[in-house]
Amino acid sequence: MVAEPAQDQSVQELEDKQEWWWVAEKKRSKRLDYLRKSVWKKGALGGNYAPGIKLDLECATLFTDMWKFWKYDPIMMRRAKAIAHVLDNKTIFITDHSQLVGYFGSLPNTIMWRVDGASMVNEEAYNEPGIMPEPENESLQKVAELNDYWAGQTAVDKVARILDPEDAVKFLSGAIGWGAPSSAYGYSGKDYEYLFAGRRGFEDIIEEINAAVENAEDKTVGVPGPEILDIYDRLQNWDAMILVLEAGIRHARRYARLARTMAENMETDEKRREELLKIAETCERVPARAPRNLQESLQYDHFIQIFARTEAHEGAWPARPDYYHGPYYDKDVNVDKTLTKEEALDLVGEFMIRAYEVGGFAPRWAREGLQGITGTWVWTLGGVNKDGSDACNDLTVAFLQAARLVRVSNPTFGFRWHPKVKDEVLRECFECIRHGLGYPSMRNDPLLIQNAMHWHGHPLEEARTWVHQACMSPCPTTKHGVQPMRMASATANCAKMVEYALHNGYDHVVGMQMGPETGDAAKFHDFEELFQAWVKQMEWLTSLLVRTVNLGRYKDPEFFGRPFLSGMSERSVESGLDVVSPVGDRGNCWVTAFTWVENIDSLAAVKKLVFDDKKYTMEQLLSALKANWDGYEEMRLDFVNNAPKWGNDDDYVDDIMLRCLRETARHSRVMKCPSGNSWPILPENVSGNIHYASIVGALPNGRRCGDALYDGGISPGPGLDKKGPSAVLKSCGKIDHVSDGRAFLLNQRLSPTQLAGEKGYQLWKAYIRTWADLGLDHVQFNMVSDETLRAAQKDPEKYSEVIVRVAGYSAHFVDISRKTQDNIIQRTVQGI
Amino acid sequence: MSRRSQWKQVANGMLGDVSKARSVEERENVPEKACGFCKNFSENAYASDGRGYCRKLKVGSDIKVTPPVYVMEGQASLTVLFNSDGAGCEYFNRQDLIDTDGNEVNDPSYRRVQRQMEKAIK
Amino acid sequence: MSTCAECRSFFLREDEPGQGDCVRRVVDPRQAFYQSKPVREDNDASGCESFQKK
Amino acid sequence: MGNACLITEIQRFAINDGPGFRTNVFLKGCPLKCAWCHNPETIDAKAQIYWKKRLCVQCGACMEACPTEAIQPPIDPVLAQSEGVDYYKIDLARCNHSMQCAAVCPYGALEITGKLLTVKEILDEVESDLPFYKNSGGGMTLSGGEPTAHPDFAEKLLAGAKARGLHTCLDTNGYCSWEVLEKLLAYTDIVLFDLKHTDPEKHKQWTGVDNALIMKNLARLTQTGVEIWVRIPVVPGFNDSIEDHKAAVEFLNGLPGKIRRVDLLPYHNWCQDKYGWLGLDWPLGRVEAMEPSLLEIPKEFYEMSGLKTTIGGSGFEEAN
Amino acid sequence: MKCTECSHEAGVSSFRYLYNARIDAPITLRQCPQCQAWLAVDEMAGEARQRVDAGEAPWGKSAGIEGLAEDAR
Repeated sequence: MVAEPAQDQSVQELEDKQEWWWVAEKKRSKRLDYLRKSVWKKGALGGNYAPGIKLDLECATLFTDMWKFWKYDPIMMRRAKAIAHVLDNKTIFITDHSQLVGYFGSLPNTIMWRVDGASMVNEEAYNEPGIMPEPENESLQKVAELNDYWAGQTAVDKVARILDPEDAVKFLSGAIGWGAPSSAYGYSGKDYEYLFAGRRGFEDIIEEINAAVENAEDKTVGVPGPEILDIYDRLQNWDAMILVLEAGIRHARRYARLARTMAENMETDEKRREELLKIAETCERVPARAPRNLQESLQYDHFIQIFARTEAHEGAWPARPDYYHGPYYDKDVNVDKTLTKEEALDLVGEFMIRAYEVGGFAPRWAREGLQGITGTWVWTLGGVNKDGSDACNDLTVAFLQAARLVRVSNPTFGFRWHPKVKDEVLRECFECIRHGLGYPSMRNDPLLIQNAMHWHGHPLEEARTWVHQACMSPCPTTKHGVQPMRMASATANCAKMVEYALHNGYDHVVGMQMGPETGDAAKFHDFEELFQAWVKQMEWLTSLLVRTVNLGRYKDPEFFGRPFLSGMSERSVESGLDVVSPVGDRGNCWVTAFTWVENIDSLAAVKKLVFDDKKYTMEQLLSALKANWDGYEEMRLDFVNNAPKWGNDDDYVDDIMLRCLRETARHSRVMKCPSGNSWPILPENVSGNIHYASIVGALPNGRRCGDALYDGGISPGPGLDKKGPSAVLKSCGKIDHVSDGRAFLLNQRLSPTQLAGEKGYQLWKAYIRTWADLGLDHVQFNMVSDETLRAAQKDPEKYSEVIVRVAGYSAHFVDISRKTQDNIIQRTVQGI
Repeated sequence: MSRRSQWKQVANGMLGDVSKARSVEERENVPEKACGFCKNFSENAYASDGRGYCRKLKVGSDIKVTPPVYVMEGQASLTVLFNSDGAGCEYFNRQDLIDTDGNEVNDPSYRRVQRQMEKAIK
Repeated sequence: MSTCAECRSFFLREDEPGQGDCVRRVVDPRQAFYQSKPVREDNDASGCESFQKK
Repeated sequence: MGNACLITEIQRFAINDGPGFRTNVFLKGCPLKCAWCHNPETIDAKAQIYWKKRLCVQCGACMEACPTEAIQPPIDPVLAQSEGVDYYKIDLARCNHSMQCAAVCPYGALEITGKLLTVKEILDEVESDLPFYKNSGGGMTLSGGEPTAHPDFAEKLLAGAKARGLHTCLDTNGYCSWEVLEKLLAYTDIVLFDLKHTDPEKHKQWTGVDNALIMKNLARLTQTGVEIWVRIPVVPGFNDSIEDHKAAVEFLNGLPGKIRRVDLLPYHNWCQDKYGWLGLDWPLGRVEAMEPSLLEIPKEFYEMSGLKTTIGGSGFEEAN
Repeated sequence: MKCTECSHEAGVSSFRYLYNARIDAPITLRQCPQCQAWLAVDEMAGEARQRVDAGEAPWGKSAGIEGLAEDAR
């Protein structure tokens, strides 16, 4: 429960004290206040779910029942029928005061369980204390039965069986990678250009499918030949798409019915009755047909998200709400004047809250790596239109304002900055940052458009439609540009590269020979030998992950199947192929590089102190690392303090960064995705730096096994960027943000006092202009003082609404583990 | 043994047995000398459902048979479950369990599968 | 035997003969809401804890 | 002479010492001894040693290394760190600045402050933030210590900065001969001129010097047309009364030429660690830092008299 | 090393390592294997300095770096 604010304080007083969470509470409408406080938080506290959160057995059971029943159907059809059964029969609800509806679980406090994804995850669901619905014994029995049924036939089981066994074991050790090689746990882009720009409802799509089916059937009853053989499969897929689209329409109409029943039989308040009838009208219209106003448009979008998540556990939420819903806002608020700005703000705020509510059961590694949230819902704002003109509109501003009122940690925003962004919009971004939300993160639009063209060959106009596919990576929302399945499992624990280079490929933490044997480091004569060993480990590690993902993607239509997402894709509607099939997908892959900068600082430290200064021998260093630096503290401090560190504008170490990136970029072009495109790296961490803290061994940058890794991307080590923010940006600016990788995350902590008032905005604006000039693609800010964070650690109840930027996402400070909290506090406060 | 068959053996230990149907009893039962209570147990960083590695024994070992088979050399560790019975293993080395509430984030040397551990320490 | 059709929470569907929605108000520790679940009118409601005769 | 100088710090991303983002270069050595000095390490013109007692574990390595037996024998670290203790690691009377102790300290508890840097070395570092200056109207601020105490070096540094196209500020206490000031003006875009007190007695008492030269220099400066930002460090008990402000306003408005703005800098004691590290007692350190909002009323007073005034001297007050 | 709470004595490495207060300071957090108290340890001297408050947050197990190594900049 949210603690009560000091009622006797004015908004001005609270603003002066920078207690933004109370300011928000005082400023937002009664409706938003109710909705915001009533929502169940699905993100885990550190590692565990909050009390009251329950596993959704209803949906899992409904799904499994129908899946069992249709066991002879082809996979797309079988899944479509199971999904339709869930949508037709699960419990639905409408929360008091709400105007938007739809949740993917059956009750507000349940977390959806993707029962057909991975039996490992299913076993974790069984083992998770506290989340079993009462009576617990019955639930456990039920879960055990479901697990028994699904064991061996989930999507990940199927992929794991056919992987090379060595790859499978090493990947599943958890030491080098993250995520699961299946779209059951993917991040799916959505073809928004087809849906929203194309103004299509589900009925329009069904019509297009029917036309395609007719056309195909002409061939299957025509001249025999090899070219018609795969049409039979496509026809099945088309049928599956229609089936699930129709179920979606029916599902929405269940809400319409419920709203009408409430309005006619239960509701006594006239105003609320009207709202309920509006909900009914909205759900009768969408998703069947294209939206006509803002509420319908937002509701349509939300239904699409819910249905996609009923089909798969989607870990991200790529969206560009201001761009696609903006025309409706403009029509309702500015032209027809059917909505006041305040009413629109209520809708926009609730739209964010409805997304915040969404959360599925996630295994512990995912909860630890994404502490406090349920997935990376990074929504994209700003940017340019297809013709390059400024795309910001009134809804951009409304979203930024609503964010400060609802203060959710999920979704967050990434703002596509470009030189034509108007000052008034930039000020709204700054206000969000100044209010300590940690978002929007600032993205350099012109640069990222160029980057998308460079790596994946997206044409200019398509590249300009980009949205954040997860935290960081841009992806177009077009027919051939949208990526239906990005798998987190191409996420590399990069610190292992230098660790293995020093230990001949052996992992002392896991106790296995993991990487290739690149030689006994004690016998290396110069830095080059070590560096070449690093290159081999880097190639091995990224290749292994990419092999796994490529296979997962290639086999996904056979092992999983996505009828709903296919129905959302122009490519699939046209071709009848499962959308995950690589055919016709231009490719938009990237290797997420967790714990990347440790490589740079470690290599630099060895180069300096062992090979250049000859202060220590390799044997000495290896002994110290083997002892986890125990008994070598003086030497350890030498490696921390007297070796150059990334982020201080020092070419000695910055050049090593560039070498590492360029070797990796070279290898990125060698590795190919199923569509034949490259695999650039993207350094960022979420909270994997904490998850991996005990999995990465001691390193020459001076860390021990157990220490939090750096907070990620290309951010310098906490407290090691001693020359201030300009030096950090200068170092980062040496990286070619177009050709060295896909995107580069940078965290900055700024001092709240410096950024107060107009001069604070001017300072920030000059900072951002310089950031852009230096050619960086990303920066995000924490702007909460140490004092506040310390106070929140001591008194979490009182500070339950303090939000911090973790890495790539924001979280409520009290929801993240103590180690992560400390890690955030230790990030250098810049700009004092 | 070919590379493939050697790793296949490890993979089976990780995937095969664990994925096979088990009853509530099999899941809940924690032997007195469960591998999960041993200092040599390292929980898999990828799955927190009780599967993990033995840091002493390598693949090919079998502690279920009498006398147990101990393989100390090799590329890959023996995979065991938290509630595998370690009674017959001469390397069993009980450790005090701390952080039993699961709130703290991953520390594979100390973290143990939650439900069974909570039951066992009560 | 009592059936769902006899319950106050039952709302018959006009478009599907024999089908209806079971609509109930729920107040959980955080929020209040109405929930709906599809049921048949001749469904056996004797084991239902929420059954309330019309 | 004049090619190198002892520098205590080159502080990049400074935002309160002239317009925009700036790089502050702190020269060592100052003729004034202001009671409130925030940079005590810049007063002495020689290199000095910091002893950071909280990092010191009393291992005794420094004692062995010292050639003049100027290191105090180790005592219990808890005692050495306790409040109010007068234990200081270095016997300053015996110290010959060999710096051997700092070289051997494994804990980083002994550190040298004051590094000999050349004009080129300094400017290379200053220039690395060029993109920041460009977007904010920033540049280099020459500060101290007192730059005019190193006239040749300051001239070379400022001239060098101008030659590289950098915007320059000269942060001075004004206590120097006019010739020196005039010489530096040629390469200075803005003079940040410290005005401590208009009363000669009080000035002498709190800074060790008379203010006549300073006030004369400021008057003369306003006739040159150079942009001047007058900076008043507001120190409790020294110049924070309404009479003090009145006198300052009167003096400033009576100057023969214009000044661009007045920056009221609230006194703070965040630097008390540095006094401790140098082994100096700092009576003023026990005075609490001043809430910037306390200066709102004096600020209004200055502004009513027509002087553009800020609290804190942000370089972004006038940005566009 | 000796635990400041229960006086348990053993080698530093047998105290469970938690993490550094700051990577550039010699103070770490370790846990006593006997009484499980959280200790601030001077790694240079191999000595436990003080017990560390684990905080009141329910998930705040690895807490207490406040004030430690604060001047190690």
